[in-house]
Amino acid sequence: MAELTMVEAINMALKQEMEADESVLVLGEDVGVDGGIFRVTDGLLKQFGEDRVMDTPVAESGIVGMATGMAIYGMKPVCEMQFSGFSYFAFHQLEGQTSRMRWRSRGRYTVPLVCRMPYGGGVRALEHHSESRETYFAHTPGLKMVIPSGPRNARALLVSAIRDPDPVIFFEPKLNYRSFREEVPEEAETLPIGESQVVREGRDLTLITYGALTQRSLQAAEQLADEDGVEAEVIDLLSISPLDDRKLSESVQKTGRVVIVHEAHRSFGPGAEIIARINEKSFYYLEAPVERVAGYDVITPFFAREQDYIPDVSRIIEGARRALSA
Amino acid sequence: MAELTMVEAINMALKQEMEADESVLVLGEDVGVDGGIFRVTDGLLKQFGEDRVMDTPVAESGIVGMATGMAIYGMKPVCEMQFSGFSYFAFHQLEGQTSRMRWRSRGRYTVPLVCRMPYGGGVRALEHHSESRETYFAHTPGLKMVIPSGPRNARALLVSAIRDPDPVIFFEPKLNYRSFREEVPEEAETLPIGESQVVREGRDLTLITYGALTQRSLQAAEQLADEDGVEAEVIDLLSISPLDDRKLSESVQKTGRVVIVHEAHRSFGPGAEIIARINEKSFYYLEAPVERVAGYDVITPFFAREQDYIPDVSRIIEGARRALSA
Amino acid sequence: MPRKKLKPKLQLEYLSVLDDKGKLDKDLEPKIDGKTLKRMHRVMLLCRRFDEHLLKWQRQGRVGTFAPVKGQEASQIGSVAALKDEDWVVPSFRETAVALWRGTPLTGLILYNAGYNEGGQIPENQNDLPISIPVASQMCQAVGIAYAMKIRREKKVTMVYFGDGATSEGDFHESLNMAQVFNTPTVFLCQNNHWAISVPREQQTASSTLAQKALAYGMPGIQVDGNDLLAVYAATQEAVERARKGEGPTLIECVTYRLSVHTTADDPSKYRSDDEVETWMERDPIIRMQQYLKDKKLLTEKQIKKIDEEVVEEVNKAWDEAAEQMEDLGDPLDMFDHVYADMPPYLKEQRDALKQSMEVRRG
Amino acid sequence: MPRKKLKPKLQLEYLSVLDDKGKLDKDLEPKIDGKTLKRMHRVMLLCRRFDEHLLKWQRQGRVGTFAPVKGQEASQIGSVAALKDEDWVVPSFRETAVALWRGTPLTGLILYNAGYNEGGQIPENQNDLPISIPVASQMCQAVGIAYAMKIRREKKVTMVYFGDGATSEGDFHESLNMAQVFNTPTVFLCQNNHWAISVPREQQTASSTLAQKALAYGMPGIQVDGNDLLAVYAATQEAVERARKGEGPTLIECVTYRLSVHTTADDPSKYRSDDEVETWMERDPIIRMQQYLKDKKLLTEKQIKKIDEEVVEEVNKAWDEAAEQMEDLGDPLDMFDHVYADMPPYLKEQRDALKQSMEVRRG
Ligand SMILES: Cc1ncc(C[n+]2csc(CCOP(=O)(O)OP(=O)(O)O)c2C)c(N)n1
Ligand SMILES: Cc1ncc(C[n+]2csc(CCOP(=O)(O)OP(=O)(O)O)c2C)c(N)n1
Ligand SMILES: [Mg+2]
Ligand SMILES: [Mg+2]
Repeated sequence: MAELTMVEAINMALKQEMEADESVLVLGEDVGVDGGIFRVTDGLLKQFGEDRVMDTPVAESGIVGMATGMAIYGMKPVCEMQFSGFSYFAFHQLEGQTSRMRWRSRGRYTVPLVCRMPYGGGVRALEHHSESRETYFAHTPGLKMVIPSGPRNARALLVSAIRDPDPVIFFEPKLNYRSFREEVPEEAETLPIGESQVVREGRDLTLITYGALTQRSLQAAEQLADEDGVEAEVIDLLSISPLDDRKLSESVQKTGRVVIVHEAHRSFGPGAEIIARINEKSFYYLEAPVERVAGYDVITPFFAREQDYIPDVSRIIEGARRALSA
Repeated sequence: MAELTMVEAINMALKQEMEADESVLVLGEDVGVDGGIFRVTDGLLKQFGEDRVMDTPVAESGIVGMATGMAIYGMKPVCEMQFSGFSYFAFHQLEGQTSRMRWRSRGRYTVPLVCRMPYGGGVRALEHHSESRETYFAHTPGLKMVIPSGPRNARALLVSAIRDPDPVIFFEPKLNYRSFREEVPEEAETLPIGESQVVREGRDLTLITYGALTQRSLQAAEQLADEDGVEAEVIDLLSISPLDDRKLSESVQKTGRVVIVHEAHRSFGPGAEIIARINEKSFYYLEAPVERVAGYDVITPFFAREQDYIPDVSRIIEGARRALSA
Repeated sequence: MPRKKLKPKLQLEYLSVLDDKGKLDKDLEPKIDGKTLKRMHRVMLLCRRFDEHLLKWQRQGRVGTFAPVKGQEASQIGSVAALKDEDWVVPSFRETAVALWRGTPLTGLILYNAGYNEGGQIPENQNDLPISIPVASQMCQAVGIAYAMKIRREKKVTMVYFGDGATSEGDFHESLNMAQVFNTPTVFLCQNNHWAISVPREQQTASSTLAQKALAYGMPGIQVDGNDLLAVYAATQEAVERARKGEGPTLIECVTYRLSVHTTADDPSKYRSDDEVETWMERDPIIRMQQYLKDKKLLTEKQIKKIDEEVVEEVNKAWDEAAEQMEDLGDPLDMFDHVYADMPPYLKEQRDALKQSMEVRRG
Repeated sequence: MPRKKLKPKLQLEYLSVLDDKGKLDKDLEPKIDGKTLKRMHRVMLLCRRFDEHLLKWQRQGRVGTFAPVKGQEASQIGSVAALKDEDWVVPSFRETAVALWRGTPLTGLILYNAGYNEGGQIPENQNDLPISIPVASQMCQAVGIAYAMKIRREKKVTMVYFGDGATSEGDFHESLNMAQVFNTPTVFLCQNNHWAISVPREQQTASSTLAQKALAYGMPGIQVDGNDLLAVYAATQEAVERARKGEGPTLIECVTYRLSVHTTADDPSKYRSDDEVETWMERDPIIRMQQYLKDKKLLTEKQIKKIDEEVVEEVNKAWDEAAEQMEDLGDPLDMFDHVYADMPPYLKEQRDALKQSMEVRRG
């Protein structure tokens, strides 16, 4: 098995799915000749030609709208928003057309597209390049919303997303694009959309997280074990919507204490829904208020201050200690 | 005092603020000659002329973007999205420009605009005309998001919104546009943005709601009093963001049982954040899981089925009974 | 060299074939066989009568808000008739005549307007997208569909309908630009009916024609008399053939007029004069078409009358059928269908909760 | 009458004053006094040297990603110089030369690029909006500002900058359409630098010029040699005067070239040839400008050399100052400032929590 970065793993998923299925194609700004500004689509134009690897004008609504049309016609387009911060130019397409076509046509037309976009901070980028606004999509019926945390699950989730009969918003944690490598098997793996994973078992506390912060949460868990003798269970959500609340319940009912960790703004963020589900399904098991360790409700700061915006290991540990001591 | 419908009360707020302050102006599709498709802006063109009452092309992004520019220049534009379902065409403006200009310019430029839009169902309208997606805006730092529930507070909140130095998203419950009248004083009243109101006192249960469902929640409370001998406190949020969690805490700490009622989709909706705040601030007072009586996570149905989508009095009562018996 | 007028290559024309009175310019008459002409006329009339009935039913509270076609029948039928069945149609929200031409049953349209989204379902083998309400946003879907046709080498065409108001939206721009950049077989059919609700065409945009907007994309544009079925047909036919041959998209502006309300929620007396409407009444596309058919000896006054009676009967029958269907519809639990291919667990739970609550209520 | 070519009123021109070698077309030479010409040249050179230093600092990890101006100095200075101080400028993300002309201190620009949004703050009395990154979305702000100027009868002008890529966004379209409909004093200044990251101008849109897009809105359009400071100035000056007189907006396309990387995150060797870059190097707007100044006897080679040394010194001094300022910046608690006029309670709580956690960490 090859040791790949997340960029390479996603590239592999695209390449293999395009090889396996003629109806898969890729479109977006700079995804062709340039191979994507993060090189995620590198080499695809050369292998598959410009019919299937389209360098588009700078027009997000047009990109998503065209992809939606192609999908209606039976293609499986994978479109890229250069940064999630620019996907709002296409928000009315996603909300008003992409997410609704199956329902509006009562199943006559479906929209098996994937809308990929790098999200999140930590790479010293400019304004609008570091946001984490998965809530917008998770709150939109008809869309699915997934976020991998490492090369291997990125590849597997993307394969699932491409094969999924419904539109999937696919957030890529750009902080993890090249930060570590993982073995990724050559044969196509999939991961069921809507299922989370326990990535560390524990009995004292549940850390719920996803994306770039899964690594940090795991580090925090190790440190808690070392320093506090506390065994934290870590859940990597993978899917924000559908949210795997059964997996959450199992863990919470075991530990009774929960910390949610995300980069997204705290208020009205994914953590709120997770708390609501825990409230609904595991209320009587909770021994302390659920803690949110999240981005603040401010405009995501420029990079000189962003390390204080994004939850780091010590903030996670602080949150855990609060949950444990409450 | 005149007995006004909500449409008339909002019209009054606009008229009086325009009379009092030359920098207030109104723009949107059909807001001029036609007086707005709901007649909210009726008569304004005649009184204030076309410089200040602008019939625009069908271009939501342009409308919000222009309004943002005017606001930067010192005007106080009140722009209308014909239905909240079309505001997503302007979402990138609201997210990327309107909400950020104060911060980006570090206070040099401010955006004192109001973006009005009718929201919610119940008027037998077409697709896209009945949504309730306040979450999108509430999750966006830099925006405020308010929703009145009756003629008098609609007028007062709109006056506050116009005078507010920051951009305010102003949702108008179209179901209540003409469904009842209230006395509205001639002199301009304001209501502080960010403060909720207890509209019915009670000790057994807290019903948290806003907008069109405030009426229904009050009815449910009466019925609960009659049938179950239960006294429900009803809180009308008025502001979704900033969320008045102190008022919520006070009530919850008294009653220990909570039902949240909203039209918005359940998952990742406003109810989730309310639960999260209660979890954080009143966890130890809660005697039962917080109940959500909300719109389902489906595409808002056409009008033949919408009465089953929007929480009605009996669904609210069912939720209350669950909260009481848990 | 230094200061000069730029003369970008313009392909921009105006076309009219039948004059206001239905009189023909023989040289320009498109070849359409008699059977097709008669079908065109029949669907135009059916649509007109259906409109009238919907209006009446709406006033009686039997259906909800809808958008009448009255006055735009030639723009719709003249254009859609230039397509083959295998071509695709992407409508906006006012294309009732188009839908009827393509095969949508009246009952479906009635159900749709009565608030049942079952009515929006397109019959199998009819390649039309459902009604799309957010102005201009359907246009990029059409470009995407056409692109897929193109790379599959299928020689099909996608036609997309929109209004004068739609030309102001960003999606109009992105769609036309991308259609030309990718040379897709798309026909952009703009019904300039002079009004976007209360905003007149002149306030919508300051360009003297809408057709000239094509130049911004290096696309051919043509303006036609949209109340002249033959002109609309001829222009569309050309555009469709160009698209089919791989020569790319065209923007067609049909200059027509909305004779009725914007929707039933609208009161046009707030913003336009009866005089203006009267002037356009005189250019009624159906009357012009009938004159042409009579001149061509394809139909007599008596036959027209008979057709008129037939279509009214058809409409009334459709109501009865639809009303019957409605009795079996409206199960609230259906709202959970078709959100996703497979219902995720949280939706199942919500559905079960509603089901249970319905059972409790029924007692 | 029936089938005819449409000839919409076109006001579409091309203008060039200095040729590739800096040789002047006397008839077209705009009147600019010597002092202003020398300032123009100085700021162009300052911007060029600043670019080079930023690039170096970026490679050293001292600043973050930024977008160099190299090659576009004439488009920026030729246009902005036609404005008065009281006019407003709405930039995109590549307008460093514009910012320097208007008075933004180098230190501010350095801070901005080092990740401190304090650097984005515009000095009081300088009527520029801050850098705007989402492509084309700043354009409607400019129309709104211009509209406010118009209804206040102020005789001011708003100029908005954007690139060739930006012309594909819906916001470009909505902005130009609304500007013309409301006849606002807006000058739309497009720097067609041939590339939108890796996408060449010809793949961005199929129209033969960008200037012709103005026709879609009934707006005058002009294409100029964007490496020719005098042509840019002359065209802009006219557009500004028209706007100031209440005659409405203009679209100006400056045909120029991005000689450097898109941003420091970009590798142009992936998508364009050195030859192409070489060709454009020969049309370097600064060299052409210097030739003109020398021909006019306004500057000698020696003086130019001296200025070059001065600006480099200025840039280095600015770095030292900025570095000093940075030491006092970066308090994480500042991120809570300027979100709202008054900090709402929930934000105060979050700020307090961060403060406390910082104190705990410091021990
Ligand atoms: C994005 C969006 N904005 C606003 C509306 C409300 N609206 C419905 S129709 C209409 C006017 C459309 O005018 P036009 O494109 O000329 O079509 P017509 O109604 O004349 O057929 C408006 C503003 C909408 N449906 N979608
Ligand atoms: C809405 C949006 N989409 C994508 C991007 C990413 N992006 C930054 S610059 C750029 C290309 C812009 O090209 P152009 O308008 O020609 O300006 P130039 O960079 O050449 O100055 C893109 C796609 C963005 N900033 N905003
Ligand atoms: Mg119209
Ligand atoms: Mg460019």
